[in-house]
Amino acid sequence: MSKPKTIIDLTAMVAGQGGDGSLTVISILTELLARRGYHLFTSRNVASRIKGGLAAATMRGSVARRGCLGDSFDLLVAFDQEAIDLNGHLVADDGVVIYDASDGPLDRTSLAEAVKVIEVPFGRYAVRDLRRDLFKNSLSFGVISRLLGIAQDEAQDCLTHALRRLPPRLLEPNVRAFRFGLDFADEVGLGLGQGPWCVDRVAREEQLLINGNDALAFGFMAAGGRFYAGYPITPATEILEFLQKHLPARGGIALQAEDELAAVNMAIGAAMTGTRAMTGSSSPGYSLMQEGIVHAGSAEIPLVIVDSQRSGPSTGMPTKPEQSDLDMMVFGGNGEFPRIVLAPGGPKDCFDLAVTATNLAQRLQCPVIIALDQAVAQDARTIPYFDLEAVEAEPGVRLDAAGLSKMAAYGRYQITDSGVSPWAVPGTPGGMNLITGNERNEWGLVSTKPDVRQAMAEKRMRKIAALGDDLPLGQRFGDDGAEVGILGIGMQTGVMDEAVARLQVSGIAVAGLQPRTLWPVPQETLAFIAKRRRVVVVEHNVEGQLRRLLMGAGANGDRLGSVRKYNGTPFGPSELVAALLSDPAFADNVAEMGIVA
Amino acid sequence: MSKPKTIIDLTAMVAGQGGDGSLTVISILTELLARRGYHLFTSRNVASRIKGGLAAATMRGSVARRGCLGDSFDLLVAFDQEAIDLNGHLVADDGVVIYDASDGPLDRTSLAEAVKVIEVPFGRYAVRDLRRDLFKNSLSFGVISRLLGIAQDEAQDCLTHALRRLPPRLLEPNVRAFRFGLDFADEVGLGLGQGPWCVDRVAREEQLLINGNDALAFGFMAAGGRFYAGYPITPATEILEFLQKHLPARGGIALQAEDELAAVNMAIGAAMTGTRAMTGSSSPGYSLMQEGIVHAGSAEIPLVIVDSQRSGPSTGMPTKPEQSDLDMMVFGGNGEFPRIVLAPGGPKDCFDLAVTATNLAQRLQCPVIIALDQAVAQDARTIPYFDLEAVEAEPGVRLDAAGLSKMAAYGRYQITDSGVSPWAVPGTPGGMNLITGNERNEWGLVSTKPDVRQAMAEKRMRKIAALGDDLPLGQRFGDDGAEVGILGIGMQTGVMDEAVARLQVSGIAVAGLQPRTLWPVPQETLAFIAKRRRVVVVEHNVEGQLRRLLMGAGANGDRLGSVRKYNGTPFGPSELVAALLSDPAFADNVAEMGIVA
Amino acid sequence: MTRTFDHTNTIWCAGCGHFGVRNTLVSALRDLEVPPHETMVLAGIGCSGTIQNNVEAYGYHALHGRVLPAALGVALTNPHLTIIAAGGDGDGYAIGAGHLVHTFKRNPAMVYLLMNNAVYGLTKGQDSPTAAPSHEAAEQGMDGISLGLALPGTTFLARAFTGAPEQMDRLMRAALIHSQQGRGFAFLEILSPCVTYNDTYADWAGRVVDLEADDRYDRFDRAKAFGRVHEVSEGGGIPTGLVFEGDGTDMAARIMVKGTVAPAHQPTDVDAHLDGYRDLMAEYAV
Amino acid sequence: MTRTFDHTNTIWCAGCGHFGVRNTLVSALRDLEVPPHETMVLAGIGCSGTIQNNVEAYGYHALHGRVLPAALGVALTNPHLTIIAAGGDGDGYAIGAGHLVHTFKRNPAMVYLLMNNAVYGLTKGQDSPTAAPSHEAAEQGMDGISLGLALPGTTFLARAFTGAPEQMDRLMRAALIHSQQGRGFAFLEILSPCVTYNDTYADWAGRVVDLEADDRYDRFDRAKAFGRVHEVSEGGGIPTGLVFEGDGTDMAARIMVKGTVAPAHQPTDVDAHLDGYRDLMAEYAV
Ligand SMILES: Cc1ncc(C[n+]2csc(CCOP(=O)(O)OP(=O)(O)O)c2C)c(N)n1
Ligand SMILES: Cc1ncc(C[n+]2csc(CCOP(=O)(O)OP(=O)(O)O)c2C)c(N)n1
Ligand code: SF4
Ligand code: SF4
Ligand SMILES: [Mg+2]
Ligand SMILES: [Mg+2]
Repeated sequence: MSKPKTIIDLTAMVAGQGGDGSLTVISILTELLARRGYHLFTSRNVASRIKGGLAAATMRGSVARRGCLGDSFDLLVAFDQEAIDLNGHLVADDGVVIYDASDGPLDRTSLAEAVKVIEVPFGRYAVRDLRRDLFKNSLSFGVISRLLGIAQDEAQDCLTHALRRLPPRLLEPNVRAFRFGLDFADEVGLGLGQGPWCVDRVAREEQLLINGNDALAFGFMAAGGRFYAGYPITPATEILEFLQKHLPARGGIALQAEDELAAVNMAIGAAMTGTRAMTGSSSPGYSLMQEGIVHAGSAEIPLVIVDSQRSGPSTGMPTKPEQSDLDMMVFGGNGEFPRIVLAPGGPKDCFDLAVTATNLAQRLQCPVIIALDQAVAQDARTIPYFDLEAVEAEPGVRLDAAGLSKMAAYGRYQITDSGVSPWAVPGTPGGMNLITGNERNEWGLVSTKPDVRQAMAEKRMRKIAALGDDLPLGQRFGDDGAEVGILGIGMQTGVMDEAVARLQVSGIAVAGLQPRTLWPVPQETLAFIAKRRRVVVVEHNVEGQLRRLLMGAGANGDRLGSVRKYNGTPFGPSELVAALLSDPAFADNVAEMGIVA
Repeated sequence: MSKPKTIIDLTAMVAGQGGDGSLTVISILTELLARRGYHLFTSRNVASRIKGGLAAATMRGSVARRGCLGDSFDLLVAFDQEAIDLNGHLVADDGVVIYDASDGPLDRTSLAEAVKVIEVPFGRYAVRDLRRDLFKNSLSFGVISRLLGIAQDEAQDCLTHALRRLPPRLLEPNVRAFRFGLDFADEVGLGLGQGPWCVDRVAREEQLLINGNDALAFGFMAAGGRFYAGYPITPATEILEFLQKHLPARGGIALQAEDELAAVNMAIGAAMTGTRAMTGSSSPGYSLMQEGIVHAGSAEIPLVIVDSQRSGPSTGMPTKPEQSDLDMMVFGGNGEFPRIVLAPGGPKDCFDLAVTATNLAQRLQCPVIIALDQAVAQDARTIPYFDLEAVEAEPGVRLDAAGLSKMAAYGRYQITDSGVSPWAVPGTPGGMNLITGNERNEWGLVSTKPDVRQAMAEKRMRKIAALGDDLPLGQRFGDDGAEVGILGIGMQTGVMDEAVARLQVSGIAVAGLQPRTLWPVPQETLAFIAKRRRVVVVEHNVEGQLRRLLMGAGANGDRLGSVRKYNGTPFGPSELVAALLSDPAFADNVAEMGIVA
Repeated sequence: MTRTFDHTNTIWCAGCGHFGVRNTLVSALRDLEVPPHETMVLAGIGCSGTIQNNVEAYGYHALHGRVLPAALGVALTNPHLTIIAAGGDGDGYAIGAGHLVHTFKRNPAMVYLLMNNAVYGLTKGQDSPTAAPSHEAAEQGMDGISLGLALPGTTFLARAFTGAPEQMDRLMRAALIHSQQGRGFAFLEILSPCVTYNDTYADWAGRVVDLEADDRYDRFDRAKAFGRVHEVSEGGGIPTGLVFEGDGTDMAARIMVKGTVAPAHQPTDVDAHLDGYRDLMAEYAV
Repeated sequence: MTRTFDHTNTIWCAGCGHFGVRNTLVSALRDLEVPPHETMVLAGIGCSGTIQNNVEAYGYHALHGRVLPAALGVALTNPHLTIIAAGGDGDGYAIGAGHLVHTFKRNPAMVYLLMNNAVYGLTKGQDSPTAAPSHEAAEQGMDGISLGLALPGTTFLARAFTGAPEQMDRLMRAALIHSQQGRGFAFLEILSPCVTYNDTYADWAGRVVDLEADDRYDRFDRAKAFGRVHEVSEGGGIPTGLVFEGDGTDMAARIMVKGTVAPAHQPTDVDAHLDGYRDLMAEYAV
């Protein structure tokens, strides 16, 4: 066997039936790579059912920071033939497959010729008192550690750390299974140092490995958020669970409502007392919340709403990512009101934009929407520690008894230049006012007088105008001077970054933009487009919603290319590169510049 | 007194507090003008409350067919000072006001100098056993009949016909009140022929006087619609009430659900049995229905949904017109699915497009939305008889037992070129199938396989592509060769027509288009814009939703002007003319042509 | 003093039952000396849904059917307020039925005035869920108190009639006190006739039966209360009075960590919990 | 014969109660000789909400919580079908609670199988409205049969347990027959444990009380049924059996003009009613 190759970028999948515990192997592996200083990215791919249905956990460990999986899997641990049939074609030509041969020998039709297969006869190692799925996870990790050339102590340490929450009586047999794995490796000639790879040891600061849902919930809490109401739904449930776990100790409440209608209206109620409030759901649940969101817009109630988008339409594919609710978030609901839609591209953005959203809602007294997609919501990656000290909670324009006592008269919907009216929350002496979703006069009393109506509609809309450019800016990649550009949000962020870098390596200059503010469409985004000959919009939906949105906001459609996917799987970096280059205008303009390597 | 002027175009308002019965005077007056062969247009303007709150009924009678009120009121019957204060400025310079002076003399500040006021001391005519509001209605009609130079017999005939549903014991005192009116007129020098006006007698065929809601419900029923579920809400309630009244005798069912969520899902259930089904609501209720509408799109269930738009956002102004749900109808709800949005401009359109929608839903097995606005929904006008014989009920692609028996296998979501799958409704022997809103394979069994997903998403979307241009065309006005155009839907139709005609009279050639298909944006609409230097989009909303929609569909925003209103009152013809001429690019291009008179 | 909105203008038809409800609420609040700024009236959509405009207090006009979740949000984040939710029978029993079930179950400290006129007033006369069957095909009208009895956790179920102002007054106070004492959800249905679309004054006046008038009536026994309500209804009567009273704890008190300040009064700056946040962040460290 | 979907593949965890519900339904349909093409199974969203994939019949996967309105639409337009609505306790008692209240009230002829495992299975273990209070702050679990008793018009309220297959089988048949005979809404809650997130088999087995086992039990007396359910529950038991049976007419039969063909089978061509349409049009003539 040739000298082990130092693998600085490893993409791996563990796949089996739901309940097989694929996640466990991945978490031990990430522990291992984290200790070596690698950056991590992890993702799940499950069916929307409890047990059974192919479930896969995937990870990437790399010396460079990456926001997506690599193009192919260097390592696939497959617990059954179905896992091979479905994923075999994704294994790298020089990849390795660990296969559970208990149910018969492998059919390797879907694998490239050079792929190395290690058939582990798990059956032979069946251990009394061990649940088979635990057993096989730790056993396969034993084999993996040898593939990666990791010494037993280090590997076992990672295992016991990753499984530290298991009771000792379960931990011990896992360690035994791990050792079976080592023994098996020895048997098949995979002794230490005999595997194909070795892992580097690089320096990086301690970081967080966190997914978007948790980071968002954390950010909301850090920004003073103290009420959340939700209803279980994939992939938004983690937000509810995080806040149910962590808010009470901080004087807050997170509540499972009877449905999404209740959730959004409870959050509205909470917001009316001055509490910073949020609600969230995923696509069909967000559909149900629209009446409430519009109401918050009309009644001028500060509220943050999260849509952790899944594949649609309707119940769709609950566990798959998509960006097909953009239209709904920007345009859904009856009538018109000021709204802001922010779009984080990863866990750091999730934290930051949750803080921004919570503050903006207070400042503008209107709904602020955070657009996640299943990938941003549930993929985890290593990011620097949150800058907690930098979090500021903007108070908004509140009135207290003293302030009120200086006013001759006070009504909730006072017409102002900024469109925002000073607010006395219930409990404030002398500030009794009326909040309503009907059209109203400054007192909050229903009015349909044409001039009152017009003034109120314009007052509300002024909130956005008064904001100007004071909205989160986007993230840029690549060469800002390039004639061609690429633009996408959310789950496209990481893969765009990598695609742009790869193009750059081949001598193709591309400018990349991940707008963090989706609505109102910021000047920044329009200027980015106007400056270039061709900008390809990358998105996960059928209709090209983001592109259409930009055109509606004035971007020239002739310049906007469109690369779309809607099969429930994210773009890989080379897939995206290929898609970009197959946009004729993109390629033409690249060629014109004469910089193709 | 000068010779009476033949009034070929009369706009009148009767205004008082809600419950005053303003509608009654208008309906007697319309009866009168109808008998003289005039075309009619009637509209209501009420507060969303039961009694009290200013309520006005308005009408226009004209020799030409008109789809809106005139610019100002030739006649205002005002039952109190508030009615004068709010509407006085709308009275024509040579108009007439009939004022109920019971509560004191008139303050005529808001009236132009030349306006003639007839103060009727209703108090003096108080009649025992008569409810005052009835009394004053018939009494004022007596005065009106003299203003219009109508002989007693003819006028009394109209009165008794218009009130024919009253029990005789109530009719008789009304006739007496009417005669009081005549006596009073005599007293103040308004004997027969002494009034300012006289009414022509013109020939026109017998027509229908019907509003959009009723016409729409009628069209649905005529197209074989046999199930409707709704929930009371202004201004959509008439559709429910019409169908509750008329469907049962025709073997159908119309049901008041417990809420809008139930309504849309009941209609979905009904549609699944093969029954032609519809649901409808107004803006906030439609917001609630979005999850269900998306579900019908995903599960491929034929369903017609009506949004009788009111002013928004949220509860907004229930009795006022607006076109601010366009975005929601076109883009609302999670994920993507084929949908069609039709936009009738008046009662005839409502009937016709209800037939089309019912058929399209069956043909494409998807939701078809009908966009009304409060004005289209509740304004009535004279239109030719419906062409009932021409109504055809397209069956769609249905499978029966015989058809099924020829197939080796049958699944609900068979992939086809047209995107439409043959359908066996429950009860069909051998056709057992699965309907779902999750992503699924051809059997209807949940699947998240990437290729299955992609094929299904594309199959659904193909329905629209396969339709090509087979969607209702728009209505054109004015000079199709003109360099400038005007474009609007729904409530803009009538007033655009008149504005274009007026501009034409002043030598300004304008092309007008009322698209009847709002979504997908038809070629016709884009071509109309592309052909001209400037097209002004006329709409009732703040953001210019229609204009933005057209830009998103590829129309060049630089060419698109925008004229908007959002104070709850419709455009008048000269108001619209002025607004058009104040669009600089419109005016410029008009001037360039050198055809300004 | 700062002038605030004028709460004297009602929009109801002369003779509407809702006047009585409003007046009774206003006088009970005054007599119980609840400061206006610590009172919040939340109402649904309907004729009933304008009552908040006519009480000197903080007021909120909810979405149709959603007044209870909104009121719950208030009750949990600022339990110090005296919270009165109000709305019609369409609002509460039709579109709002699901929330009513769950609010019964949760028992938050607030009063809910359900103004029952057995009709949709504001939308001009359609049947509501309490409408008497008007023809053979119609559904029977439902009874909100029976519904409350069927759910665990209910602690106060009462019915008044605007035609019996003394009883209404007594029950209004009892409801306010129940909620103020942190015992939970005080459900008070008030028969409040709609003179315009469903004038039931005379009919109802002849049918109301004050259960409490019977000394032997035990309002603490859920099953007996159900039986009596059923019996009276079957006999064509309408049971009124404080029909059931149970033990329970206000939801806010149940779920809040003892001794903590209400969410509405929590500090919002990050410093207040910085150490805790750091610890939590450390759980994600790699 | 035309091949249709394969209804043998279930997605449930081994040991899930939902298997029992499905098998019992399948055998009852077979024994009652209901033709598959005249059967329609409509299900909500949840683990329970996949049962329609495992019955040879027309199947429909509704939105979460909306299976009852959808089933009502079917029941009114094609009453000839045997209609089985099914779903979980989250689906029926949480998000669907409002519709359940109104379906009880309407009494349409259909069976509703509410598969109660006191947990949200599909979303991985959250509390449902029937969850036992797990800590002091939690709400008490609700009882769907009491809810049904509280609403007028209910005609069939029963509870089975997958751990008692014979009773389940008997109640399943009774429910199907009730609906087929046009007596209305047959509500059958089935205790169907979730072995993965809330394994209640042993607990429930020890607590179920078959009310019908007592000869003196009168299932036709609503108030007594309520009392008995209350008593058993207070004692820690779970009442099962056919708890209540009432008189009533199926909603479709109530609202349809006698002798008319069902809406699904009405001719759709305009000629079928041309004269009537003309008359109606004439009412608008001027
Ligand atoms: C979502 C939604 N659906 C429907 C309506 C229309 N609507 C307004 S009030 C009302 C019902 C009023 O009846 P009720 O609650 O009994 O109050 P009442 O007027 O009788 O006091 C309805 C259906 C609405 N505003 N919002
Ligand atoms: C509108 C909406 N909200 C939430 C969800 C997510 N969801 C799917 S199943 C379910 C609850 C499942 O619990 P239950 O009804 O008890 O069924 P079980 O899985 O226990 O059989 C939820 C909340 C959804 N699909 N749609
Ligand atoms: S319509 Fe009925 S409920 Fe509404 S204000 Fe008038 S009387 Fe009261
Ligand atoms: S999670 Fe529970 S309810 Fe769902 S299939 Fe498994 S055991 Fe059944
Ligand atoms: Mg009412
Ligand atoms: Mg469950």
